[in-house]
Amino acid sequence: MRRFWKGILAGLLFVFLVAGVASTGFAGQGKLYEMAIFADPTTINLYSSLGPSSTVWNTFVSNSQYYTSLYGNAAPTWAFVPSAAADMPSPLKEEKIGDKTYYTSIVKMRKDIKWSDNTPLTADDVVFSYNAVLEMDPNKLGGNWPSIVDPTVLERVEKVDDYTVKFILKDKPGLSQWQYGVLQNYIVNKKYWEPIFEKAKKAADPVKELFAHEPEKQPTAGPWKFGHWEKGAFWQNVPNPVYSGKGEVTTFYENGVVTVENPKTGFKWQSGKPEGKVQLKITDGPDATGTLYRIFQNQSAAVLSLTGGQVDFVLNSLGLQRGFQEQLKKAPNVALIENNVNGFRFMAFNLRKYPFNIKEFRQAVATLIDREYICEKVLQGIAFPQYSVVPPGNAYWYNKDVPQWGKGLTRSQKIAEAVKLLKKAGFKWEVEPQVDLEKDKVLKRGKGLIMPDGKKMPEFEFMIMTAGYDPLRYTFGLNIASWLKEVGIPIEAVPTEFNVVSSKVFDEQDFDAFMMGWSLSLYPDHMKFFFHSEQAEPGGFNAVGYSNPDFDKLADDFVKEADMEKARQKAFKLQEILADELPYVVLFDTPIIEAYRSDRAQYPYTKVLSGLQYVGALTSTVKMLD
Amino acid sequence: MDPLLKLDDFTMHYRTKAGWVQAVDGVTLSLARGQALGLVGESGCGKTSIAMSVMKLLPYNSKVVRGRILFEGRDIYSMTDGEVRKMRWKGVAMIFQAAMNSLNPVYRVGNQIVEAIVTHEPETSEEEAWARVRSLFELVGIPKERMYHYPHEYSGGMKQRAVIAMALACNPKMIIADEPTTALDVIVQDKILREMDQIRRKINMSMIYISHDVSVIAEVSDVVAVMYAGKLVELGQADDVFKRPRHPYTYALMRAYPSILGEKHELATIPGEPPNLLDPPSGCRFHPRCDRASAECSKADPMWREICPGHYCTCHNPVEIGGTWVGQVRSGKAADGGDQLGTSSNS
Amino acid sequence: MRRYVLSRLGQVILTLLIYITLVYFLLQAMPGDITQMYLANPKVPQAAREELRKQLGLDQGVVMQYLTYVKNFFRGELGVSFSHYPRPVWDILMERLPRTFVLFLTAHVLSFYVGYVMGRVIAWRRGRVVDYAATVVGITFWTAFYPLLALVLIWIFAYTLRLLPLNQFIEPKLWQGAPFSANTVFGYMVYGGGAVAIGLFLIFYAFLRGLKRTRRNVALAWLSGSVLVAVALLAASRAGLLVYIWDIVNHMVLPVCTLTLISFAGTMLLMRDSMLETVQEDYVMAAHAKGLPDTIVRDRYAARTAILPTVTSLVLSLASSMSGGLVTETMFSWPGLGQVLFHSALANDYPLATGALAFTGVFLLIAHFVADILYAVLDPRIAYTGQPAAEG
Amino acid sequence: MRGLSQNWAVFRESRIGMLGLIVILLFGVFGALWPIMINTVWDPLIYHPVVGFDPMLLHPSPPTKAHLLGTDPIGRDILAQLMFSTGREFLLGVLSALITVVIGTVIGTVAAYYGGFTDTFFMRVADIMMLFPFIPLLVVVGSMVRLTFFPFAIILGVLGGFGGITIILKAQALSVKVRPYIDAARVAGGSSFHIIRAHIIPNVLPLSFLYMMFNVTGAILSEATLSFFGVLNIDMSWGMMIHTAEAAGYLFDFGKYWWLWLPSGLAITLFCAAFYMVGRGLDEVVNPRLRKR
Repeated sequence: MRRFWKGILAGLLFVFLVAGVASTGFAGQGKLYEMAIFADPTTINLYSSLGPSSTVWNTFVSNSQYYTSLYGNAAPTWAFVPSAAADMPSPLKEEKIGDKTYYTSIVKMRKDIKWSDNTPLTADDVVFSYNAVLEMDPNKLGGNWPSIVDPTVLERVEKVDDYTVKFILKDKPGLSQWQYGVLQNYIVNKKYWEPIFEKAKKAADPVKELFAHEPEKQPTAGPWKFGHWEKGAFWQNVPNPVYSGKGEVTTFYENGVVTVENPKTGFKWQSGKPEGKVQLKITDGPDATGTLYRIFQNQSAAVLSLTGGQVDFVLNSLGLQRGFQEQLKKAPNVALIENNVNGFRFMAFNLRKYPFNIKEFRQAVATLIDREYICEKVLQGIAFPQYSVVPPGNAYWYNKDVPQWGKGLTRSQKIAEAVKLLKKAGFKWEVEPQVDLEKDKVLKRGKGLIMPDGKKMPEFEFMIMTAGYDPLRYTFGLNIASWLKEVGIPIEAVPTEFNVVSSKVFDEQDFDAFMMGWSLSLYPDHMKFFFHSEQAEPGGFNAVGYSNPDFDKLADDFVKEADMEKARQKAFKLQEILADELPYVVLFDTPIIEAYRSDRAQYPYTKVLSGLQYVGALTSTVKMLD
Repeated sequence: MDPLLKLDDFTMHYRTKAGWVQAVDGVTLSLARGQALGLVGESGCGKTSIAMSVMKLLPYNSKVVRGRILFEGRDIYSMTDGEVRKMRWKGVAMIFQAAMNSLNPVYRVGNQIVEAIVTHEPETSEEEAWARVRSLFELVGIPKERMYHYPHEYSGGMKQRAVIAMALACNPKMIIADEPTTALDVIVQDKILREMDQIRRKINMSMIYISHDVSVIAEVSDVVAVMYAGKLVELGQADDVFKRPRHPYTYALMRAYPSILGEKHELATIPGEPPNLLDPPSGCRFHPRCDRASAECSKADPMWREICPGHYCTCHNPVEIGGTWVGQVRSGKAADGGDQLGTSSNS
Repeated sequence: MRRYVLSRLGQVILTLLIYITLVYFLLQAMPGDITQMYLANPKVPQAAREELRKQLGLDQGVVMQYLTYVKNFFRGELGVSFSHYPRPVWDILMERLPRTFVLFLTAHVLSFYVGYVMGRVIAWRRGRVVDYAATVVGITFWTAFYPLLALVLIWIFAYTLRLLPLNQFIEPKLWQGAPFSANTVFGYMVYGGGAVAIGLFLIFYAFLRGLKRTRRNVALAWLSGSVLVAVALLAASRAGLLVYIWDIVNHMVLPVCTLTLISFAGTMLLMRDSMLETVQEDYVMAAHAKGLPDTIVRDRYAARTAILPTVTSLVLSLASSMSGGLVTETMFSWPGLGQVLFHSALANDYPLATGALAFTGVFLLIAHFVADILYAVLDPRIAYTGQPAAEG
Repeated sequence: MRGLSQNWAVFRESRIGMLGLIVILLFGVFGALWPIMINTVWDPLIYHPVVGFDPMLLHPSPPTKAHLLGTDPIGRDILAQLMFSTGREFLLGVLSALITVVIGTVIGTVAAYYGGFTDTFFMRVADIMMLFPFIPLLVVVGSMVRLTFFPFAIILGVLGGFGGITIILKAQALSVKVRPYIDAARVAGGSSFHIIRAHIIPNVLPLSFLYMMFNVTGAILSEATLSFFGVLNIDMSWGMMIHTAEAAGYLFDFGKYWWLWLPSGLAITLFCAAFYMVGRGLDEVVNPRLRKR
């Protein structure tokens, strides 16, 4: 017995010894910028990280940190600006090469950009970056490649001189394919990658061979290059010693004009004539002496590390939960940021089925759902109601004038309105719902809804998230079902696993109604993908089976439109149609909440769509305080 | 000269859910050096409890209610744990009931004996201890290479011998042998008993034999004590008790066993069951089963009295038949113990 | 003996085959496949999806895929992970194995030791306060809700008291310039630790084999033991490993203690029950009668034979340590095999999930086998009769 | 076999077992309060454990008079959830343990009685079942299909039933099988079914019952762990309560939002410990070697 206690004592002693010696604080010191991520990145290789095993973590730690592209979107306004290019591309021109007609465009490049091995970034690198992927076949590379180096548009890229390239296009591209697609492809170092492509091409499975390469030593042109990756523990990037963007100033003016000026190399560019006040001025760095991504397996630990000062920012595409927000409010030296996101949660019916294909039915449903009540009361402001398929956060494309069904109505008014809509379409009841509008009370619940064809409407399934997957959406789903039941719509909410929902909806198209969410890209071409009738077959994205020839035509025009302003008008019109026809009943979305160490990091801006995580937490423009 | 072991009105009870079990009640006896005492009685009469009391190995639910046990004049129930440990094996060793199970199955037999020796005689080196084991094995008649074997490799008789060797390891002043041979067949049993007796005499050691088998006791004891239901009912020289049992229980017990060499007699059984010690019968505890019981027997506890010199008995109506020879009694007198059968009658 | 081993080996392989088949088809029967990941991105054309299916071999029939899998499995190839394409599954498992192994081995051995010692004590003091207290406390931890307990302990020791590191298995700042990978260090820990353990065992066995532990022998044993440890530490420090080993040990303390806390009661209660039987054995009584000190009777007589059933449970728990503990790994950010299993399942990465399960199965099977043999070694009463032991 | 009252007497001697039994009874009373409360005192709109919501407060609200244990992040009453879940936990635990034990007993006795191929077959099956890492496997299956309440209980029960318990119960059945009265019954012409049912099973049952207690503990803990990882499709349980708090980020500062995790965490531990303790108590009844001499 005594020996046992001795053992315990020795154990405790050991614990304290270990604790005393080793935890002499590795807490935030120096100018190392530390972030928490929640999963191991899968690769260092750009090709595989944009390929099928693409994860958001790869994007955080490597892609945007290492590579530059000809053009980019300047956060926080997302203005289209040149990055390795010296100016905007020349307007598309029809040109006959051989016996085929192509569209061509000339891009002049900056001459002051250098690789981290101190060699200049030239037209050869650009040409290689495009043509190597085309040769590999973007479809075989998979993942994002077919949408970046789009083989349906791009024929090839040619070198004109050392700093000029010529794009040869098969077809006239729309905004999404040109400005938001081809022109934003990452540029890789030809000298490094060419032999690797050559070797891959000779292998039995070229794609596998290419993906398997780990380019730890590749030169980069971005602010960072690869440092060290201890799988499961951390990823470290070190500064590119010859980063040409260092000291470059990007200025945003009130009239939307963006100017870029590099005092060191003398490079200058402006999108127009600057007018009005300077809204934001960002000086590129990097200021940090390195970036370190600590890999955690659970969120609580990451947040504890944030308050404990071991990390400066928590990188998570979903942001922080509300609980953390409330608890972090009072934490010293921790600042919170809240931003809109680019996405929405929605409810949808199978429009191939009767009576879901009746427009008024869907309008009645949309009217009955009280988004404001849920968002403000139940979810207490952690969600905001949404009515259009383009979220308000994407301000340039958002149409604020779309119909908003049932907004501002009381419970009884909503019911009365829904009854009116249903009656208009020819619905009847065995027991018609009755309300007292004065007292805002339901006098009689509806029962036995009879469809316009005279048959009693059968009960149908409404697939919602499981409580384990997301308690919020689960609760919302249950609430929707109970509101619809009040007017006698025989809906049954069935909590269903995400895999099952997606395979029933997208592969089998065998469903009645479901609830889901999308997160979107800046350019709202999702309207075409989700609702164009060509996407309606199994496996396509128009799983609800919406079919409207007028809409199809407009959507086609929209994605082909190369002019920003005209595209915007078309997008507005599309939103209007969708808000009236309601193939999706858009419900709500949640803002993204983030937190950072205010005593360590200072950001040029914190207001940006989808939060600082969307800009990789600004590794090159953050100022590190000691 | 002081007796080696003395029980003085020793009374010990077990606590159970149902109440107190009066396992040993007012036992008074003493044992001289070199003397062999046979303790006989039916199963559950308290024989083993006495043995355990002497070893101070009683379970946690036991309680010494009255009386003392003196070993070499010292009360073992007021000794410290250390003193008790020293007394064990060096003073009193024990051969357990079902001796075969008293060897640890996962240690070599030799080790277990060496362990006992070095524990009690720290000045002995291990080599010396092993040498002693070798001679002990010779003494009890086991081939000495068997020292290095595990118990499960031994036969029953061999285990028994090993246990005896183990008991002898520290030259104890006395050994308690609790049913030492019950598990063996009759021939081996006899052989081992004789050998033990020889060894005992050779080194002039005291011994308590405990058995329900009268013939075993008869073979090796100088003095015989008969127990019934936790009480001592008869005590005397082996000759005396076996030839002239005075207590009806002793008498019945003798008749229940065949004598091997003696005259033929009809085997008799004792009617009834041993009493429940939770609530023993009033008066004489044997009276419900006694064919000589009188009215008095159920009322008054009979006194412990000396019926003839050196022969004690508790009975209101002792048996008066003389010369009944039931068992085989070892011829010859005890070495130096016969008259020193110290008893008192203060029960 | 040889026939026994061979027939047993045949059984092992057959069992393994059935197990793999079960695992394979169980996972196949789950809804969804990896190409569904593309659902989240409408810009991925159908053609790219088909290409991927072809690349991953999903376009073949299930039976064909299964046969290929089994064939490769017995060749030691577990295929290529979908979600880490094109990393081989084996590669990923090997990356995770050392971490998992070191953490869980330590935790299981410690928890076994604590359980064994406590069980010994409470069986010996049956019915006393310490028995009830240890049983109630042990059961409470045994049935405690592990994730929550882990969070609470992290919160107390790592966050509030700042005694131990918060999460993760190494400190990135220390390791950012490390000349070796963590797995190298884990490897040294396994081999070096194993070698030192064997060395210590041999030393103590050589000096303290007998029953009489003379002062001189004890001193010599401790001295040479310390020298061995010192040499090992010196070697590690010369190789520049020590600081890294120390860092890992430092990060191990909290998860190991937590694991021990929740699992020691299992061994403890098993040991107690087992020992309550042996303390009633005659040889324990005999040992008392021999006048042996209490602790020797307890440890060498009562506990020594009672340990047998617990050893089986130790071996099996060691084997299950290969599969890691999802909860531990998640709560302490210790990415091991349990995490691999979980994430591969979430990502519909069947080759990886199947591989991880199969891998665990192999270890468990081997452990069953080892447990049988160990049992025979520990208990001299059991000898191989050339017949499989009776079932049960 | 001893009678029930004798067994009870032995069980009562076990303080650990009695402690467990008392705790279980308290939980029983607590769970039984749920239907009473929701039908009388509590307004289902506010106190419903799944869709209830109290519009009068900010959530999560610390304990108030109206909500004795506070509310969760989406405004549901913690006490109501706790009470509602108690019944469900009983159902889950007992149902899955019952399935395990019934399967284990039947297979164990049949394998012991018939021996030969039947025996070998089921023992190999048990071996294979024991190869599966239990919790990880359930997590894998759960993350792919999100099990609902009853399928989950049944899967737990079946997985357990074919596993180790079969081997233990078979060993017990074997020891019964060799007793003389079985031969006697066979000689007397009893059918196999009769012998198994009337002679073997009753002797195996106490051990089965004992393992049932341990299995209840196992089932509840599995459910809680899987719920914690969010891979179950169960609307409310103690594990789900903790998951809700965790998913919303409230398991961070332990002191501040204690009502979100302490009641449910404590309930899981106490409930499981209680069943385990009853199992320990029963062990002393079933296993005479453990009884005090």
